[in-house]
Amino acid sequence: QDGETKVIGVSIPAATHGWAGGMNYFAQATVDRLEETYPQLDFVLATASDPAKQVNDIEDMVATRNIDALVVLPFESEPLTGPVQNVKASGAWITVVDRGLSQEGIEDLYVAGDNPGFGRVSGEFMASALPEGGKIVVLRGIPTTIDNERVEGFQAAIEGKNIEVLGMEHGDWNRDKSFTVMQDFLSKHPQIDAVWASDDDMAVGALGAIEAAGRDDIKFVLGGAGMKEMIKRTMDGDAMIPANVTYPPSMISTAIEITAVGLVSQAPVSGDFIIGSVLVTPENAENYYYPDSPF
Amino acid sequence: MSDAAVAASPRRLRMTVIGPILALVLLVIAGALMNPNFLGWDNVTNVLARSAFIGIIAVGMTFVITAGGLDLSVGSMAAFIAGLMILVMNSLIPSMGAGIPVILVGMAVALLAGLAAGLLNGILITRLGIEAFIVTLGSMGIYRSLVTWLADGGTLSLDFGLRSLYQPVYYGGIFGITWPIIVFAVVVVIGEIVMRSTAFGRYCAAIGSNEQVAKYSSVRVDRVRLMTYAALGLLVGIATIMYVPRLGSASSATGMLWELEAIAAVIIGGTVLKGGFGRVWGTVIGVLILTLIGNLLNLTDFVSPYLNGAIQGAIIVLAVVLQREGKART
Amino acid sequence: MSDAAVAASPRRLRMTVIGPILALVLLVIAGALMNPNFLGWDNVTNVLARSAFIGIIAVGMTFVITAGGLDLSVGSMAAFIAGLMILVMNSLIPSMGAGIPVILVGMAVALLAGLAAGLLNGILITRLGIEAFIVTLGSMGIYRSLVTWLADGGTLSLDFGLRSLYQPVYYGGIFGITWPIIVFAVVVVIGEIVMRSTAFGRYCAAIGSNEQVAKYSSVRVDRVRLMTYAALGLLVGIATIMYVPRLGSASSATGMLWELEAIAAVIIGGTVLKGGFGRVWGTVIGVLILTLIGNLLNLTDFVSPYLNGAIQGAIIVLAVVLQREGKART
Amino acid sequence: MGDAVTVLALRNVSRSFGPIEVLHGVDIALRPGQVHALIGENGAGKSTTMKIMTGYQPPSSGQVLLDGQPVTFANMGAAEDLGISMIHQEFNLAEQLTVEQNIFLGRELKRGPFLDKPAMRARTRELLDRLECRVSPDQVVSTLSNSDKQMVEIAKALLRETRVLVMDEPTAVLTRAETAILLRQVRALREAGTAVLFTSHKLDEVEEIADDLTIMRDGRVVWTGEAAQMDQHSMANAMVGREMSDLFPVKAATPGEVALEVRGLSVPGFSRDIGFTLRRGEVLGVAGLIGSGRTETFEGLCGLRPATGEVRVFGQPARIDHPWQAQTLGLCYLTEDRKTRGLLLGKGLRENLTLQALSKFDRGLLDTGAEERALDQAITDFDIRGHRGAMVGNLSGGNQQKLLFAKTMLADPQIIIIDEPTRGIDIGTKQQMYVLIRRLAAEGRAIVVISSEMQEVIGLSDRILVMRHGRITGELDGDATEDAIVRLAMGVTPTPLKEPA
Ligand SMILES: Nc1ncnc2c1ncn2[C@@H]1O[C@H](COP(=O)(O)OP(=O)(O)OP(=O)(O)O)[C@@H](O)[C@H]1O
Ligand SMILES: Nc1ncnc2c1ncn2[C@@H]1O[C@H](COP(=O)(O)OP(=O)(O)OP(=O)(O)O)[C@@H](O)[C@H]1O
Ligand SMILES: [Mg+2]
Ligand SMILES: [Mg+2]
Repeated sequence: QDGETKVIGVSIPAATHGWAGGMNYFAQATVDRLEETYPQLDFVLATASDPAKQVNDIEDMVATRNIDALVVLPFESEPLTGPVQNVKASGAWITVVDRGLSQEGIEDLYVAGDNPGFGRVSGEFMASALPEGGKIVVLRGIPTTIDNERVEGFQAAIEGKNIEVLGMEHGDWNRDKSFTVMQDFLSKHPQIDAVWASDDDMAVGALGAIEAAGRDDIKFVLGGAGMKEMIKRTMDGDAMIPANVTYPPSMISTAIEITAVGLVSQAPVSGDFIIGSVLVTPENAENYYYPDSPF
Repeated sequence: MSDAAVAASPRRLRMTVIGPILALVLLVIAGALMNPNFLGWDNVTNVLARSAFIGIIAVGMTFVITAGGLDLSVGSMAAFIAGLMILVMNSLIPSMGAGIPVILVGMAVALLAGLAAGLLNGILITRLGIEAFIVTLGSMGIYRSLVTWLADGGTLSLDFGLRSLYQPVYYGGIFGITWPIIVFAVVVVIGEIVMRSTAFGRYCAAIGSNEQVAKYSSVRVDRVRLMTYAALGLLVGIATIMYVPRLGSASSATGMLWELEAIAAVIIGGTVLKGGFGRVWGTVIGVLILTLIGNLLNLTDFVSPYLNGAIQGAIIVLAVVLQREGKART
Repeated sequence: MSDAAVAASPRRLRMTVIGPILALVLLVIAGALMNPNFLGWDNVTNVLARSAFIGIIAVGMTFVITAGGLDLSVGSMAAFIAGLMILVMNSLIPSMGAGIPVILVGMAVALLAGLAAGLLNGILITRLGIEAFIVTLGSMGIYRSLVTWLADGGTLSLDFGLRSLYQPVYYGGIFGITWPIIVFAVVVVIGEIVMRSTAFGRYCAAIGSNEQVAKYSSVRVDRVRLMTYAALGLLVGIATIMYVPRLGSASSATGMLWELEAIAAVIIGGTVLKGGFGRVWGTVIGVLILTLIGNLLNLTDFVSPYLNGAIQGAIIVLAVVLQREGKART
Repeated sequence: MGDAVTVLALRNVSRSFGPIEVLHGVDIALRPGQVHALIGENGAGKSTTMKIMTGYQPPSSGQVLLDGQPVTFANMGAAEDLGISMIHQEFNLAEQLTVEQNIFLGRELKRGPFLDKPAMRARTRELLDRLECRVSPDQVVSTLSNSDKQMVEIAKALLRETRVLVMDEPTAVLTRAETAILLRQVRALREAGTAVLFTSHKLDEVEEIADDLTIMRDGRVVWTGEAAQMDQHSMANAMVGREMSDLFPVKAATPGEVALEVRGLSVPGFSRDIGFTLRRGEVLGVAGLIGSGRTETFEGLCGLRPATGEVRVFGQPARIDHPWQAQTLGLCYLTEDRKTRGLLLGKGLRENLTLQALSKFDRGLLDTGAEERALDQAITDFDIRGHRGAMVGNLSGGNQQKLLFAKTMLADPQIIIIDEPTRGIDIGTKQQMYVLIRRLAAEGRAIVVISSEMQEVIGLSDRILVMRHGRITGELDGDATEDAIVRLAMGVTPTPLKEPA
């Protein structure tokens, strides 16, 4: 290049729960690392606590930092579509992570997990782990499209498998809330065979409640997203945590890295990278265990 | 009375007036030094336009607080109104087509819903005599839930065709000044005039400083108070009209914590939380300070984004320290 | 004054006293009818134990509000203290081993940090004379950021060995009553005695009622006010000591919105938001009402979980309507 | 008055608020075992002088001498610790606290770390009994009548058992009987060697109790000496700086049409079955003891509290649930409680003056010019003295009262109910007020004057209603004797101010 500095804007949701925390960590770490590697690149990293703030951040990046590329993990798809489209119109490179925009063809690069797949894999595991069928309770995340997609995927997968969902409540991807909700599920239902916590933070909360209640009817808790402590327990053969379903927060690293490479080298990097959700079992857990990650 | 005596001294008066302005000026200077684009047209209009939502609401909040009230429900009220507006507009498209009339109906719905929500808060507070804090905490939960329920846990999106028709309301404008800025300016000017120069503004301050005295002076206390909440509701409706074209959607995350920001802006601007004294122009400065802090933090990357909140918190306190400087000495 | 005047009439006095209790009783009856497990030992201890965190904090908040103050920072203060405590304990394991001493140090850290944070709020409020709302809004942002930063955006987890050693502090107890419940009860009893039967409690009410009068009566207003914030900080520390062993972790989501819950509990309990009158036992009822609503909603599934918040909001308002019933007539 | 026996004194004290000096080189000396009266017009600087003597305000220049030694009080509690306490002109009670809590505020009795409530309650009971005040120690202060609040204030000061007791218009809100009780306490204190400084606009009391007398005018001491050298008339002349004529104007009522007709008015908890008729051009006096429910009755009439009954205004049946409805009908009530119900203490004169009649200045926007002119007018008409830009809370008590009067009159009511019209007003202004009230009647307005000052009721009214226990016990005509009123008000013979020796 002609020695000109290029600026990459990275806009992500703030670390309000474990997965997002991990994602924040990976974003920050990747930015730090790439700034070392590519002196001609400059990064702006902004975290947003709600969609409107995220739109503000993106506007600021364009107006004051003249970004050449934007890596965005939309808080929500709908509200970010227009603003990102405007960035695109300014000529910048767009990388969208995890949550697709509500309009096709804006992004140059799409790196994402697979939410319906996440639910499906979870549901399939649930069905196979309870071959006779059984009673389960479900902890849901913060009411969002992501959560809806996961739950729909899950429900589709357990359809006709004789699995009775006793109750679903929002645990908001939060340990404390899930602890409370699980305690109340335990009071309400004398017999629960398994819990789909749908997220490892919520699984931690649910496990705490189960342990405290001393109930032994619950055979296992299925979390998700691959928190290192939980992967470790699966790896160690903990019967309560027989499996996990990946939804790696490190996908943001992948996205930033590819974007950087594309910007520096003009290599053709556009396209879709869908990172499928994989079932983690004691057999393959080692491959998904990153002891240094905060998540 | 000694407090009051201090308040009247010219020195102190000066600081409470100059304080917030000074804080704002310092922030602007800091911004300009950090980034040459900061004072660029784009950034300035961006900042002003995005101040508009909270700003319009905060003007209404100034009246509510001046009259000794409080409203915690504005953020979720905005989310609910946005959701309702989108639902109504989407459902009208089959019958009315995706045209301006639908948008006008949507706007009317927003205004009516805002007014109704404000009146409801106000009626509960004045008729039942329940603390405003509790009533609006309750309605905050109710509206937040309703929008989640309307959106089925997800996001309500405005029909795409309609959106491009509606977008100019946020992005368009006249003479390069976008509508949100214009509307905000109009609301502020009207608000300032009402607060300063009308009976209504006077009554708000009287009720906030001593409800009993206002009552004995034949002020229709309940009606004035009700009107502050109704006006705030209406302004939330107006803010929502500007907000929907920007993001084209509403979800349970819409308007999160706006109430806190609006109240903070009002108080940074010098209005007294316990009522009795309010100034609209101060609120505007408060809103701008709050928005600018966020903007500034995006201009540079001195600090870990994790610490943004800390810097924001520190600046808020400092901005208020500036105006209270007189008091520290006594 | 009209409020207070009404308050004294016997009928109204009865309702303000009976109101919150009645609301609580109604909730309990509703719960018992809807689910037989509701009054089971397990559920009762669960509910009481989970009330403990907010409850302990709300007792302190009662004093702060009675003295005419407010503290928005308690939730993030708790998160910060929890984070700090975990960090300190983890870092001491190499040198001190994973034993009781480390836990004791951790507890000391929590108490000291709480006290320091409370004092800091208090000093800013009393010395600089800034509205409590602004100071604690600022410190709320600061602590929330600090814990995110300490946790590197993620979760701080207590060393596993230590956790099992520490867990009895939440899950253990004597005579089947767990420690959080015991500590909560002790805090409430002490709080009630201090509020009712010590000069400090009286000074709080006097300051909240009329600061000038308190000053004229040689009450050391600033010191009393400072002490309310310090005491609240200390209680946040105590609440955190109970909180950490529960799940052994802290993150930026810890203690989210606790401030709102604590303030709501205080006001549902009958303490006056503008200060001058407070009662600790009322606060306890307020906390129990808030916790029970959540518990009930989880135990039944009449409605879409999306609407939980709406029901919660409605019940909060109703609970307060019950105690204000007298006023609606006038 | 030799210096040797002086306990507390001011020497050449001046005091300024901002650029305005309100005290100019004041000298005053209190002797132990003597009652010293300080009198002067509204705004003369009496309260300011007293606050400086008791450490609530520092002097701008000059000295405060305690036992002949200059002292400076570090804070507001400091003087009290040295045995000097003060009853403020404006109520200084925490409204939400109980009587006992207020009396002991700042000096609670303790047993170990805890409050000794039984002891405090007993002591409170004892003090209140001494003052013949029947409120319960556990009553919340906000529910008390003005006079009971004053008794609580006095009890609070008595508790302190001080060497110097300073009382700023303690009798302004008291009736004759209560005043007698208070004066008895003052005599007891005098016997015990306490130095007492007090102010009052009721010159008969001053003549009655004072040993020493100081008269102030416009921030200066204009006369000081033995009280015995002055009679009421010469005091009044010295205060106002001119020859005082008759206090009350001639009654020249020519009653016109019926303005107000009340039948069977009841205010739950306070009064029952009140009925009377009021004509244009008439001044109707309402007398009664404290607690007879006069205030509440008329507040009920004006929609300020729940009431039932039949009311006709100018012949039309009226339903009045809110004060603004009363005002629309031309009916206004002027409160006896200027501090918590009458004025916004934190606001300026103009905002206060026009609050009740704001619609007059409302031309879409408020016409501040017209408001300023109205203020000019009110300042002249009512002789309001004080800095024009001041906050109302900083006006002297009497000037606040005048402003309150001006404020109500601005609404141009046809029927005016004035509750304790001259509370805290100096004798010169009082005379002006009486003239004004008479003039309003002559203009054809109908006026009700509720007053605890018998002479005022008698001197001003064309007819007098007497209330007792929430009922009207009789109606007298304008030249009734005090004795007749008191007989109706309490069913016994009047309490003489003078202690039977
Ligand atoms: N805090 C203050 N700030 C400004 N001016 C004040 C303040 N306090 C008193 N003044 C002014 O000082 C003057 C004297 O007031 P002061 O209260 O001493 O009068 P007073 O003799 O007690 O009158 P009254 O009989 O009406 O009670 C008045 O003009 C008053 O407005
Ligand atoms: N609920 C109550 N219980 C006991 N006493 C009460 C109650 N309400 C009012 N009182 C007493 O009734 C009396 C009513 O006083 P009110 O003000 O009506 O008398 P008033 O005739 O207007 O005399 P003044 O105006 O001189 O005080 C007061 O003494 C008050 O203490
Ligand atoms: Mg005075
Ligand atoms: Mg009265």
